[in-house]
Amino acid sequence: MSLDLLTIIDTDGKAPKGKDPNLPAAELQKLYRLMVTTRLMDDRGLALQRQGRIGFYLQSTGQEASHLGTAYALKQSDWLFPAYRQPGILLLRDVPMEQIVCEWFGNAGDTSKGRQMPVHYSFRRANFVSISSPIGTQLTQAAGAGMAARIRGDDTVFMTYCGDGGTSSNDFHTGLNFAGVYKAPVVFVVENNGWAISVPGHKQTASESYAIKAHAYGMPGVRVDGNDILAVYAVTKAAVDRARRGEGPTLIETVTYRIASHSSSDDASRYHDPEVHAKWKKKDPIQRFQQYLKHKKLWSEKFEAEVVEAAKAALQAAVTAAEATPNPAPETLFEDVYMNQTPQLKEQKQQLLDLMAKGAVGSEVGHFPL
Amino acid sequence: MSLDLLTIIDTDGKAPKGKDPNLPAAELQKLYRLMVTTRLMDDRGLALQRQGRIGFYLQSTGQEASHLGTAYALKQSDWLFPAYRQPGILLLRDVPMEQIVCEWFGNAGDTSKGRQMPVHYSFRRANFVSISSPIGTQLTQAAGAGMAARIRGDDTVFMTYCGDGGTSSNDFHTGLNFAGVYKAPVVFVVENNGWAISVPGHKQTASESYAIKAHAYGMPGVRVDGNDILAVYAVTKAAVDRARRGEGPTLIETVTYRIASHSSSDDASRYHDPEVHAKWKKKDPIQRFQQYLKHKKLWSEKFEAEVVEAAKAALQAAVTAAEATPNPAPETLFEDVYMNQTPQLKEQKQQLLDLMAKGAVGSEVGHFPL
Amino acid sequence: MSATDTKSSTSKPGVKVMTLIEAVTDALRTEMANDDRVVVFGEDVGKKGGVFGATMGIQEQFGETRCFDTPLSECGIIGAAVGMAVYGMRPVAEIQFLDFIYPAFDQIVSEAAKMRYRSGGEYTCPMVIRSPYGGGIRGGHYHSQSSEAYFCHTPGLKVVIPSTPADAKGLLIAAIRDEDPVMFLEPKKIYRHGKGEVPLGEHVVPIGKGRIAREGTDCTVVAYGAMVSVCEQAAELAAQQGRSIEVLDLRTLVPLDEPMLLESVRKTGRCVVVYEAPKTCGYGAEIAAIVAEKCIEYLEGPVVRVAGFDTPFPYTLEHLYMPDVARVMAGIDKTFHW
Amino acid sequence: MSATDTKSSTSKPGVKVMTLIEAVTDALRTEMANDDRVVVFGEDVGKKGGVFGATMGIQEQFGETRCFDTPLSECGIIGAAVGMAVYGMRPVAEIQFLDFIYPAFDQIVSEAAKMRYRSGGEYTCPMVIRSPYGGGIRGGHYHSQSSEAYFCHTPGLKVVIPSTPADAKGLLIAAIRDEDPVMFLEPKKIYRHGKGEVPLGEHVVPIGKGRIAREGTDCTVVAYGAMVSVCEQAAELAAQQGRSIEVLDLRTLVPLDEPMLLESVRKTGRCVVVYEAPKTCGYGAEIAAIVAEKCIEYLEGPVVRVAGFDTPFPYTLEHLYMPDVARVMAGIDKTFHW
Ligand SMILES: Cc1ncc(C[n+]2csc(CCOP(=O)(O)OP(=O)(O)O)c2C)c(N)n1
Ligand SMILES: Cc1ncc(C[n+]2csc(CCOP(=O)(O)OP(=O)(O)O)c2C)c(N)n1
Ligand SMILES: [Mg+2]
Ligand SMILES: [Mg+2]
Repeated sequence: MSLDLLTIIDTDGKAPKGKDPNLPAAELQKLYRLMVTTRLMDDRGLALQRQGRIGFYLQSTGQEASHLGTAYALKQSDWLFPAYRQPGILLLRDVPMEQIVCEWFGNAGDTSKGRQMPVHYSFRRANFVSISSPIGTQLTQAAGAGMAARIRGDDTVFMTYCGDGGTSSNDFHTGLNFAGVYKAPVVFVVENNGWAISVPGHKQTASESYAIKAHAYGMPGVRVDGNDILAVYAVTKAAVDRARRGEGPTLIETVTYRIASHSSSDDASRYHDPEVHAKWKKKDPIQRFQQYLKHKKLWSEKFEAEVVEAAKAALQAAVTAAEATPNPAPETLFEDVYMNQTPQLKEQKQQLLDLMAKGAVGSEVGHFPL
Repeated sequence: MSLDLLTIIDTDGKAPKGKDPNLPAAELQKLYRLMVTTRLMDDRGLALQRQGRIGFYLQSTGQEASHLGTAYALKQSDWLFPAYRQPGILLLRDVPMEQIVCEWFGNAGDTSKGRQMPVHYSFRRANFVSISSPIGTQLTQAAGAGMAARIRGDDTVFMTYCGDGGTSSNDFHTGLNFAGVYKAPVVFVVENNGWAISVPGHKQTASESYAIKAHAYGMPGVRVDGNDILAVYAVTKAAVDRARRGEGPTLIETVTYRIASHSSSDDASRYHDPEVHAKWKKKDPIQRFQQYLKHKKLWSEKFEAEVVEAAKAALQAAVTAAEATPNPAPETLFEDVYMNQTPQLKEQKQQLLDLMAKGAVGSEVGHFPL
Repeated sequence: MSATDTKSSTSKPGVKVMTLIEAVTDALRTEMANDDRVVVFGEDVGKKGGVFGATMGIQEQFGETRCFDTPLSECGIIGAAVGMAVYGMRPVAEIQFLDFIYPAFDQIVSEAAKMRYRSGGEYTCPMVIRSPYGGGIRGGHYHSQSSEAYFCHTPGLKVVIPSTPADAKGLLIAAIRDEDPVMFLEPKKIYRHGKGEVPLGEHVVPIGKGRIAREGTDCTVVAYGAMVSVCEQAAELAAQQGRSIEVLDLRTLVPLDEPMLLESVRKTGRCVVVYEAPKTCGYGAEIAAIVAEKCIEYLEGPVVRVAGFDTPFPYTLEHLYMPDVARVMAGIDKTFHW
Repeated sequence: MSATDTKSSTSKPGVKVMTLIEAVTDALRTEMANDDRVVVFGEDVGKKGGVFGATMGIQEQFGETRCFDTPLSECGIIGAAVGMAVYGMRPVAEIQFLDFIYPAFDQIVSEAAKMRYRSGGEYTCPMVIRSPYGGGIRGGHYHSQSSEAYFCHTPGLKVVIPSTPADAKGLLIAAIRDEDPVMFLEPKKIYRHGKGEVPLGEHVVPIGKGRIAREGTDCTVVAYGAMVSVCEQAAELAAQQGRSIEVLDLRTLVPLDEPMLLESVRKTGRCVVVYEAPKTCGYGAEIAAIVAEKCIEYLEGPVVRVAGFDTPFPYTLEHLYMPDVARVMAGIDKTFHW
């Protein structure tokens, strides 16, 4: 098991023969489009939050290669147990922009019916399992789903994500241990972006890397340059194939950096080191990949303009549509607790509706976080 | 970091020069006495359970070298956060046999006032922290105590134990991670006895060893022959010194075997492999150490007889005294929930006492486990 | 798999007399044969057949892929079950003792209970968590607790507790067929206390319906699990003193069979609720609160709780900690003289 | 350390007007200066000063050994706190949101709560777990929950919830000086809602004593945390309609100030209890049960609960989920017309 950092695209955008996965031109451009669209989607999300039009937002800025490169190695039929910082995967899996934006507004168009804060997506049609806030829980669930697929003889592969902070969770230990014992077809991706909100990596663990934690579970661990989408894709493809062959799980550490603040509630300037920050800004994964495309003659000003145009248009249309969509109806509060509403829930629903019929109901609500 | 199995005493009882820690004769004989007394104490405990005189018992048979060799490397002022299979440590720390046996009976002489099942000892006088049944919780507590000692500048070292099954617990991950990050003066001992009740090691984890899990926390991991008390002592002494020097925690895996059933409630014949079992019976740690003492002319039939005699006499006296000791008084039920009894507890106590004064109170109780 | 959709009720292809724990095993066998999505796992459930023997013989019958041992991690047992359920299986996870479920508490309350709601119904968790609970076997501090209230206070979970062999089978089968996560808590004290007739094969007792264990007119005593028989004994004794006690066996704590409760209390005008758990914020508080909110005008006396004390569970003095006939009698008496 | 033994009550070396969260910070500063066994730690409590700012400036003032960030593990935060407390420190652990406390549930209920009892008093856990809880900040599903009932049902824990800046400081200092583990739950909705006078320096509000927030004669409304001000508003409105409402602010849920509760209900003859948590098995059920057991003869109407619904916490419709003035008014009304 090698723990050196795997890289393919060098700083001036060249990929050495032999190492270059040689993806078809159309695929390369598609990946570039996804990265740019993801970046613009994050910009728009934060802007909407700043304008007070949505309550919260969390960006993946700087980590587009990390999550798109990994998810791109899957088949559409494979499943994702994501964390909250992989929005590009929704675009990769053709989720309509309007549905994504409706989730930000938590309106009637939100597949989750406005029950979670923004960016906690659930898209069954995309085999994208509902995101929860508690850190790490998805890791053990992915192991369990992988165990189930093995029991059934399905050839589904499961990919699950967490951050460097997530490696300290109970479920990191449990999920990887179970996956190892049952040889579950799971790829565990640790997006090491240097921070868990304000806590830096060296306060998260004393281990020399996150990938090395794979040792503890008898599975291979790989460290890859998380800002090099081709390297990320290459190592993940190998892990996915291995899982599909029934050889068990892999832990991949994508070494990247959180360029933005943790979320719209955070101000990283309180704790970020400006120098480190500047260094990483230079390593922007989109710029890096753009260089590579230039060498391949697959990038032009015109192409760039078209990509940005299309993305902005899609976002604008989605925001317009989302803002025209009403909130979920009050009675939806009582749906989906159980498949069938209990008598108790029916009674509580009736009490609320009766009271609303009588007049003003509703407590005033502050902002997140106060 | 070496992961080969460290051994000192070879199968015919010889310890190669240079490797032999050369403990003083009196110390060697003391260790032997402790091992034999621990074995006899376990035999007596199980016998009392079989006779229905106590409700439960759990033996450490075959693991005497593992827990005595590790704890012997500590100073009396160092603290223990034990699991439930290290009874010899109580003898090493001069806990009176009568207090140990009173705990089995859960009577008024039990330091825990009859609140826990047998073998869940608490002896503050011996810096032996209260044992709880939930697997693993002591590991994180030991890390916390170590952090506290560092904050205060104390030179206390903390030793904590779990079994191979315990390495799958949330607290194994958390305790080792915290100890690593804060360089806590803790020695983590995994007694790998091959089984977690009926679950064998290969179903517990896919990692090549338990010691290797130390990698995940940036601390050294060592594998030692758990049936060789000198080897166990030697590696532990190094780890304890390292911790006291402020260089941080160590994970020690003692490779041993659970010769008896898990507890008085279990019947290992349902799942043990007779051949493996026989192989390990030959590796008995007491026999092994006895051979070594013979070579050093420190063992004789007479010495053996005296040791066994003394142990049996002490046990007999303790059992007699314990059986003459009454149960805790009913009102003790309501003590130690908080430092000061709440009005609610006082009211509940009064209700019980009033009812008892009126006549028969008390539900019949079955056996563990039914 | 059609088998799991049929919401059939009891059909009698003969009955067999068995203990409560044998009925649990029978239910597992029945549903595993019925539905190949059902898998059973936990610590020591394989070769050993569970520390109480509830899965005895299951691995031999259905093989290691349908019934298997896990590493020592409740977090893993439940977390994996959630993933399996989301993927389409019907996991039945065993937690060796309810006292040891806490490492999995996050996966239960944050994940299993909320999956359907938080995903707008896109993902669901049809799974059963089986666990022996309660006192009465000299298990002391950590092998005796009754923490059902934690789960009853968690929307998204159903909580079921049988008190007879027939109900154990019928309710467990219903739980496995349920589309939502069910906590199936087994009163270990009565695992082998007496036997009862249990229908062979298909037998479903619907979740959400209680049972009148004994009819009476003067006072309603509400119980579940091992406390039901204690209350029945008390009722017998009270009868000799000329008091007619109605004993309710809730069977399902969430969702509660409220009509049964209200009808009984409105009839008797008195209510005692009996539970093993610590008194404060125990499930009995909910029963008392419902009665105080919905039939205050029928009450002829205080709503009395007979429960475990507000202390951790003891070992030696367990027989004093557990509510017994004498304490239930005293509770009943209090509803008459106060 | 004598400072920690003195059970002194309020002494007034001047007061300062501050918010509830500023009072929390002031309490931490005061006790850290008072007692060097007090250490403060948790996720992001150091340089960032906590996600809400409760520990702002503490690390600068007391250094990294007294106030430090931890890895992302609640299990570790609480487990380490237990070890520290057992060893003789006074840890004050912050859990970033109460919704995220479950990975530590085992260390809280199996260890911290039971250490004193199971060791016969040999080892104790004087520690405080601080955590923002409750709705009202658009935190949705996982940043809004009120799970106080889980802890109230766990013998060995004390549960404290302030509703004013002065109480936040005085109760937190009392909690840090307490010899047992205290859950100190901070109603995040009112962290910055209005300010109040807070005594500077030494200020202790005893655990176990409630507060009559508003005197009244016709109906008792029981609340705590952010619901107190909602109930006060309702009481004001009711007054205009000619009803005199007494509002009780419990301040301590365990151990409850039962005399205050009983005296008030015996005076008014009516009782409404208001809480944000899901209704079933919430802390309000305990209040209702106590009233139904101990002052049934004084009741002139049903004991009414106004609570969160039995659903997980929503995001968009939060304003309908949280009990508000209209629902409290309806609850009060129910105790008069039923
Ligand atoms: C169990 C739990 N504890 C705390 C939090 C609050 N929290 C949200 S994100 C976060 C940091 C996560 O860091 P990391 O895992 O590195 O992911 P990143 O945000 O860097 O992508 C924390 C502490 C949470 N969501 N869940
Ligand atoms: C959290 C938890 N789950 C389950 C149990 C039941 N249990 C008691 S001992 C044991 C096996 C422990 O095996 P190991 O850690 O290897 O220690 P050993 O008994 O072999 O010394 C189990 C499953 C428990 N005590 N705690
Ligand atoms: Mg991170
Ligand atoms: Mg073992």
